[in-house]
Amino acid sequence: MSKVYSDAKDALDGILFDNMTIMAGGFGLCGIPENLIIALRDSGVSGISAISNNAGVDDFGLGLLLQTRQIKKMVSSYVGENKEFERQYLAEELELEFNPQGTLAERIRAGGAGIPGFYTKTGVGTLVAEGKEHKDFDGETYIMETGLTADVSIVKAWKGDKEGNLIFRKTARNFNPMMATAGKVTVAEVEELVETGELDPDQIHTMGIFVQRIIISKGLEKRIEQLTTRQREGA
Amino acid sequence: MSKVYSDAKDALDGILFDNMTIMAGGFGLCGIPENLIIALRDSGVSGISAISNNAGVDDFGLGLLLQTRQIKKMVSSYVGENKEFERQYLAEELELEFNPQGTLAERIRAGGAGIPGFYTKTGVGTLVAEGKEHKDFDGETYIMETGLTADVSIVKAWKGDKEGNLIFRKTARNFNPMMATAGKVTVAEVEELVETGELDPDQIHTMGIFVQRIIISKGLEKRIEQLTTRQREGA
Amino acid sequence: MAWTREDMARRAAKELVNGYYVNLGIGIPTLVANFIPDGVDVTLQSENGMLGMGPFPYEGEADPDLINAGKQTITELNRTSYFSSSDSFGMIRGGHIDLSILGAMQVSEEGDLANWMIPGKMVKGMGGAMDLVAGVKKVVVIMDHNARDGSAKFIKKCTLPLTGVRVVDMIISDVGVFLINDDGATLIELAPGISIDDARSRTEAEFNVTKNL
Amino acid sequence: MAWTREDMARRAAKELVNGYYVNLGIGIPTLVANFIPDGVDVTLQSENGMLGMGPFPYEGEADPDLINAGKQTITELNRTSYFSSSDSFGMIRGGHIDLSILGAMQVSEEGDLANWMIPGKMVKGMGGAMDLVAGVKKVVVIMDHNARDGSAKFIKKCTLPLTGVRVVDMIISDVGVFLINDDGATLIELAPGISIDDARSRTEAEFNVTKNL
Repeated sequence: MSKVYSDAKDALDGILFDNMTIMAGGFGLCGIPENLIIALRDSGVSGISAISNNAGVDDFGLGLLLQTRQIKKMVSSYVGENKEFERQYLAEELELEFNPQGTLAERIRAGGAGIPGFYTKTGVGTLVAEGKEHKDFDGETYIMETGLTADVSIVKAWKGDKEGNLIFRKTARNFNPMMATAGKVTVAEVEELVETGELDPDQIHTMGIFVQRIIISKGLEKRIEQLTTRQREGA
Repeated sequence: MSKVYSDAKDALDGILFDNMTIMAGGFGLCGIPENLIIALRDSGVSGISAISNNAGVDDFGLGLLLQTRQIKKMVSSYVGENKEFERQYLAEELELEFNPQGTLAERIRAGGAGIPGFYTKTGVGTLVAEGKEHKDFDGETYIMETGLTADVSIVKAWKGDKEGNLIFRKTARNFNPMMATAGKVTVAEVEELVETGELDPDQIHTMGIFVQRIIISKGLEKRIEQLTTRQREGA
Repeated sequence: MAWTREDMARRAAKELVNGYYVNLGIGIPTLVANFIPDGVDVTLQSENGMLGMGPFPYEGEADPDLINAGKQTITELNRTSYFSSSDSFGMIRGGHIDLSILGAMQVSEEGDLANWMIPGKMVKGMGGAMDLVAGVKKVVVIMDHNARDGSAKFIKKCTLPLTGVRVVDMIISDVGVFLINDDGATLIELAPGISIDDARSRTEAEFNVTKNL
Repeated sequence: MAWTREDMARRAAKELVNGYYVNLGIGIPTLVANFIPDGVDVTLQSENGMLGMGPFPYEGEADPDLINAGKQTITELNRTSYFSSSDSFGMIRGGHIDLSILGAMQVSEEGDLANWMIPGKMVKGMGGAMDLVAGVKKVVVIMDHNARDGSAKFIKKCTLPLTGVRVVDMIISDVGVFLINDDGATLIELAPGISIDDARSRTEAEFNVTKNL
């Protein structure tokens, strides 16, 4: 009963269906499951509700699934980098639910941790609070937000072992660990797959219990969205 | 403005007051801030409300503060190992609030993360649910639990650096990371204090932002509550 | 010839499925680890913050930083990972643990469980039991079928304070095995030397009996 | 002789206190990092999961796994730690960040902030702005005092959809510095060449003026 699959297509086999909810890790193009997104596009599954902090760019990341109109709805905090997204949204071909970034992160964590609702100050008095339950604690007003889960979560890690234990690298961690906990099935792609026992047990970010399928990333592009550099002094 | 203090007494100076709330990390006697508990006892501060999963044993851990009657109230999930506790409780000298262990852990996490309330299935239909708000989500009933914070949190880590970044070891992690986030002031004792930069930034369990004061543990006893071993085969 | 504690633990071990993540309570449930069937690989969770619990350490090798939820010294395995209590109970509450095996003072015919408190006695606390029964996918109780005074523990309605409502899926006692679901309780196996009538006389709860028993 | 963007950033940098944990928004707030006073050591948080943000990398050394919340490539420092988005916003929502400096489209005299949405235009999203203004202890806005069409941005009541209610503690604009608290808004500093009358004529909000200005 190995969790290790041969490639992204193989790893998504049998778990996709039209009108499903999918969580996809990453912040901008940093730490996105590149192989799994492409396999998702190639599967042709349609009507996806996608929960992801951003929507990729036109020709990369979740933008690939917007090009093919496979996404029906996005739940995101920021989608500014995607022209095709803008076109589909303005043409009302795409539903969009904006969540404050921290609320989105916490909703996903809550979903994975069996918490159906929680209260937050974020968004009180704004459009985000409309229609939500308000409650006072110690004289301050908070709104209730609900937990989120997905039929499938796709995440990207740096290293993984055959039990599905994962370690992320630098800011490529972002939404990936919570999403791994909130998928009914979680599929991970990793840059390096090691034997069980090679990862330090004190240093595992995502425990294998949350990961049902794992593959090695192939041909990762790791595209940089905004290359910013400085010149060496005296250079 | 160094966070490093010379010893436990020094590290608690100026932040203690009667009738304060203190969180103390550890599970049983595993991962408890031994030095800070002793310094807390020696400070003579009284009327403490202590939030800690357990209450130590008669002559070790929080048991030391029970001996001296410095604790007014305990919020815990299990206190079975402490005779003095039992005596004071039955004599109504001590208040006790039992929380399910997972609810306690989540209340502390919530307190540190600015979440004043959340819903959980745990305890529905039991004594724990009495007087609490009930709410249905998707046809299931949940109860609301509130976030917890403390005037001071005392935690124990394995390694720390001078910025207050902490790494825990094995099951000595337990309640320590959440408590570090939920203290208005958090004081950490560590087995080894290293220079900033020596800890791997991907592997820090508690970020320095949560730790205001740090000391090196001296003379740690690390008492084992239940030594269980097996014999080598053929030995 | 009713089942012994070991027999009950051995029977409970048959509920383990390859790949399962399992939490074992203190007492008889701990013994289940000794009877894991060949070819079945399960990962044991300890709610104080560990997945992949190994056996007790060899003498002289106990590590005070490595204990289980019963505060016993244990060891780690290749697959082991450690995490905080909030992550641990996120795992439990979020329904990621497949099976929890624990003890009971009383179980009702609807699956209510009482296992943490006897009014009038000093209460030690519920520890993680309420979280486990609320969150884990399948809850199996191992218990002596009757109390020391002979009174029934599998009853119509619990009289002791509850740990959870409608949470128990299976009881394994010295008498046999009972399934509990929305249709009520069903006796599905008998210990050797125990008759259906024995089971009825020692039980207050209503239960059906599976065919061919 | 009103303040330039650099002047505003330099003035904002005076709000940095030794030991502070600070989150800088995109745009002019990012420039504040260039003006941190000598002897003041602050740690910059990036809400995508990093404490201890370093400067841009040297050419050829950018790491795609290391970006800030503006998606720019950056570097790490000795003190750096990485964490998940939920831990990052736990830090923000839980009040652990001392200071957030960010841009604004409108600020009301009670400190309401609008900086994420113009009805009728394509909305990019609020990102982490709502969380930051709700959770961070002190919120400083840096903005041009008037919109391109000359209209006031510091007004009685925001007309654009809000990011947060009563969240702004200070405005630094090309005109000067305004404090906002329960007593209302107070002009506490003027940019060179700007008179109190200039400030009033360019502002719709009511504000007091501090003594000796």
